[in-house]
Amino acid sequence: MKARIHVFLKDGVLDPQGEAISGSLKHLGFEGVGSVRQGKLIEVELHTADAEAAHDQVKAMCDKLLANPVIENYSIELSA
Amino acid sequence: MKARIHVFLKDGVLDPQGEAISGSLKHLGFEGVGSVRQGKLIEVELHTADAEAAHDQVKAMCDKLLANPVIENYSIELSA
Amino acid sequence: MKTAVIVFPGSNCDRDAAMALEAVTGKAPLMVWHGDSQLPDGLDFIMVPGGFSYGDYLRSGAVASRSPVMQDLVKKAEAGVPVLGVCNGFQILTEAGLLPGALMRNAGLRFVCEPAPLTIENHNSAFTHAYGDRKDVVFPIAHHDGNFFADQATLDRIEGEGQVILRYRKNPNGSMRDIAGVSNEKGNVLGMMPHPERAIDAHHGGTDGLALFESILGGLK
Amino acid sequence: MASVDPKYAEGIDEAIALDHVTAEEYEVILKELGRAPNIVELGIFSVMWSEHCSYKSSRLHLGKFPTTGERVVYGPGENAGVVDIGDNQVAIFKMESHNHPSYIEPYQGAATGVGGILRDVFTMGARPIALMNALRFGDPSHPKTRQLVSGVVAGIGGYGNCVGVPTVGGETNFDKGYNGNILVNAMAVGLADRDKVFTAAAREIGYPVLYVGSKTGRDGIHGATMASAEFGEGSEENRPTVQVGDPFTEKKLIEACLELMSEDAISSIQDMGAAGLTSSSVEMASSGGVGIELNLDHVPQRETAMTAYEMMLSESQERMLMILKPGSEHIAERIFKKWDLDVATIGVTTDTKRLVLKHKGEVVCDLPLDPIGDKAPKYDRPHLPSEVRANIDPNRLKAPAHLGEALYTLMTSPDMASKRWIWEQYDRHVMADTVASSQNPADAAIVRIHKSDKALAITTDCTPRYCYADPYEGGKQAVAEAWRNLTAVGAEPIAITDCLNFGNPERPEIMGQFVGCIEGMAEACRTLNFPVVSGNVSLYNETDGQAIPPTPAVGAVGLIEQLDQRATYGGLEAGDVLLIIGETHGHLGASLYMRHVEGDEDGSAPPVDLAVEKRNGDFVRAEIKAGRAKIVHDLSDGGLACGVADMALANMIGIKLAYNGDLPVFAWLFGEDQARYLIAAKPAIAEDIRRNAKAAGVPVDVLGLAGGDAITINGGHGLDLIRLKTGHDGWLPALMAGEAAAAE
Ligand SMILES: Nc1ncnc2c1ncn2[C@@H]1O[C@H](COP(=O)(O)OP(=O)(O)O)[C@@H](O)[C@H]1O
Ligand SMILES: [Mg+2]
Repeated sequence: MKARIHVFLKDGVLDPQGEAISGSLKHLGFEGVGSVRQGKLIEVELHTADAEAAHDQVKAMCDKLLANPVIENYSIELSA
Repeated sequence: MKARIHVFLKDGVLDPQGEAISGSLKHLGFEGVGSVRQGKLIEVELHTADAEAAHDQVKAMCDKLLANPVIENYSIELSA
Repeated sequence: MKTAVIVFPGSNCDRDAAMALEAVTGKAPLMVWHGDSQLPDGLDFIMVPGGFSYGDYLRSGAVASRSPVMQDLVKKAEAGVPVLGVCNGFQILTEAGLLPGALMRNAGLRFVCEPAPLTIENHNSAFTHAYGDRKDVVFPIAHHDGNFFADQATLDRIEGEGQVILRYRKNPNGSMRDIAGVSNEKGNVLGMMPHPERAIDAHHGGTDGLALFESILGGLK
Repeated sequence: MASVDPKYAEGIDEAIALDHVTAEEYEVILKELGRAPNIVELGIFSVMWSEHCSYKSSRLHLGKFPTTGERVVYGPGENAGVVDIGDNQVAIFKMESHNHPSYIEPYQGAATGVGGILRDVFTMGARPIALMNALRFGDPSHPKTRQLVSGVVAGIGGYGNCVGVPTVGGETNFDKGYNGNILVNAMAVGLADRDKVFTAAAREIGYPVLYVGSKTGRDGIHGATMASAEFGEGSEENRPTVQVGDPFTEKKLIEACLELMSEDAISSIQDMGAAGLTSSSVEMASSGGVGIELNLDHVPQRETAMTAYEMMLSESQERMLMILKPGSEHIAERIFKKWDLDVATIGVTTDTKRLVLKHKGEVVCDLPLDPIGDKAPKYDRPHLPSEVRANIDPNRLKAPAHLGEALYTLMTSPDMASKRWIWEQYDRHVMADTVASSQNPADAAIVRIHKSDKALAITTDCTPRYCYADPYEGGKQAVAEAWRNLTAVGAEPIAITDCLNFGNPERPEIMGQFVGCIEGMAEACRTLNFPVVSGNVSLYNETDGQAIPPTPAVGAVGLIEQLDQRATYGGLEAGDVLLIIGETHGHLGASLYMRHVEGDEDGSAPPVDLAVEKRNGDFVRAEIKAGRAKIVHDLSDGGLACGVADMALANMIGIKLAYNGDLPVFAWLFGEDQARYLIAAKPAIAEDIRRNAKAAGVPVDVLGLAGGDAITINGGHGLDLIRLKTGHDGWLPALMAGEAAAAE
């Protein structure tokens, strides 16, 4: 299976990268652009077919390594 | 609307981050982990309700700024 | 006295740290490899040096903080052994949960290397008492991820407890409340982005870093 | 002859086209082999005979450089130059270009350039101790310039900062001539014990060949041939796979290699640079006169189903090839495993003088090595000398209304404005031995030799304006300025490395620039006893027929025996007397004054009288060593006035200049005459220096006095220092302000 993990800065944590992107989009002439947030996308290949087990394993990976709970939230998507 | 953009290194382009993460997951005792790739996730708020126009606009943003066509691919998801 | 410097793959201030410790104690520190699961017994001081452990991949300090030697370091720190983390060392100590907050990408999004004017906020700490009542020092900074973040409650708490040890006089990276260095509650663990080990010799352009090492190491003799 | 499976001979016609081998070169290959090469073999010939690897257009002329000297241990021919610095130590250094890749992908192109030059240095057993970078960008207002500046600078910093080698200095020019071809030249300097220098030549037979570092992927196949081709319409779309650098792996590779080098295990070693496995294996075997046989099945691979052709031509980064002493494989394995790096024995040296490659049980290449080197094309390309330009007579120019304003214009121009925005992104202090870097007012960077009182002085220099106006004088000037910059900090100049960046050598006028610059440089090297010990040539820096200005960048290293006998241009105090050493003739041709005030690039380049250069420099150095001259600055771009402004800004102390000679005052201020230095000292000491100069027959004059908060000229034309500082510091940040952080 494949796990797709989205890691985002929590609300209230300043995201200078997102702000810089939003600034340069405006600079490039894109209109109607609201806020921009930048996060991480991590794809992990897993040698298992059991979705539930996979989800638990990936959640543990996020808690132990992939996200920093002081500043980040994450979400997990699994696909075959 | 909201656009969610996934930016990934093209296949065949070295991803040292992904490799470091995969190594660390193994060290932490996670088993059955295959390759890991790290990419960017960018969320852009758009002041438009027209999905087609939004898609074109976001595609232009990716080509001009958000992705580096020499080494990266991207995909776009729109949501209301 | 027995001191140690932890070496991770990608550490690059380990030699500078060793030189500083040797200059102050007269004795070379032990260099401990990250893969070792135990630190030597009887250590009086542990330094986690700067650099780019694991290439700063994922988040700076994240991968290193999960390495075998860190488990033991956390135990020793909790038992009261003084620990100093500089730059990447600071990032590693926060990732390991020994220090509050997190270090994020600089607000200007660029790496910044410059001599940073700092104010010593707490003159009674184990790491600063040798400065007497001197407030202003200059240490070089050189980092990409030095933007200190913590939520307001945490910030208020660490300010109240005297855990904010150093503050920037001209904020170079967006750190909240200009924080450049913080300690744990007990005061035996200090993390700081500026490099005191690059300010111990006249050829560095200043020797303001000496008293920091003298504070912590002199107190141990 | 070993049998080669005929199926590998298919598609040769396409291969010729693909592989950039000319029809004549193909004939030579046929004749040497007595048969058609297969595609792997042809790929090997094509990269080995590319301009980048064979120096086919330049070899003939590079021979003109003096390359020996008392301190030279290894000159050109090794991975880097090696010079003796006493106490059983050597300095090892080289400069290299990464121009084409940096234009296509600025961050990774610049980053991998730094990685490559570091490998050239630690391959020889040196711990890298300093990095420098010489950058040339297009017109600041060109739409691509900002993004190129930000990407290149982030890439250089990203790599150098992470490996933990300080980037201590460099130079940055802007000129529309680089709009389509920027130049990214990086220099690395390392330190080794004299008896522990490693070389590449494989001399022993039956020794194991070891591959270490990163795995091989399909990165940058044909990078070497790309670097030898001109850009044209559409090449931006037709992008080759670019290499991605991994400084973290490089750092581990440095530590692991140095660790292995301290054991008695390595016979010879070579990094895999351009043309990766091909050039490293061919060069190691041919230079030692042996053969080499590799089994490509054992090459660590990052991707599946890689062909022999791809493996041999891949330019994946952070890889090394070494020949081990038999029986030491386990030592290497232990060390590389500890550092979590790939390590594999992939072959053996043989007595056949052939390169034999096996893949999946078949021989996929069996080539005699001698012809690859001996029969490599070497062209004597036609060259046309550049036209000599007339000198500019300052008396025919109109004096500017306000001299202070003219000075302001020059000091806030792209080439003169502060480059802080750039060097602030470089870690200049890691390793804790940096004594002077870009942040200090010194003409050369100064890096202490670890645990000693000695130091190396390092600089990079070239004035493309001069080289364009007059390649020969410009070539001389580049070397002379480097020598002068080392001298101005009190160092004894030792040797240089170079990066010769030019347009298309198939055009006689470009070849004329190339030959002119080399001959000028060689002349300066000879007179100044300043040999060339390493270097690099980058040709075809040309887009749609527009060539870059000739840019022979010089990187130079000198020795400071006693750190307290050095000079900078900080420490100025009010009341200090300013002296000028050397003669001022008001040479305005090809000057910054002409460019920015007259709006005209015309006129001849300032001539360099090498004997005068040597006499003046030797005098200044002696005064520094004697402890009299402590505040010294060389004069170059923008002449005396800009040198004075540099000194005033570095100390935020005004300077009052006085002149009542025969030249128009603006020519006196802004002329770019060579072989000149500024010295500031307390009045009594200044008087001693003046007397000594007179006695030594060295021209000397009193220029003025330090004090106040403005630069004034004959009591007027005041330029306020705070305003000057704001303009000088602010130009580059203002340019870059619109640039967003999308680079990463
Ligand atoms: N690309 C760069 N990287 C690092 N330092 C730079 C760069 N460009 C300019 N500098 C620094 O800016 C200062 C001024 O550069 P330059 O005007 O070229 O000096 P000089 O005329 O004395 O050779 C020097 O300290 C130089 O090292
Ligand atoms: Mg200079």
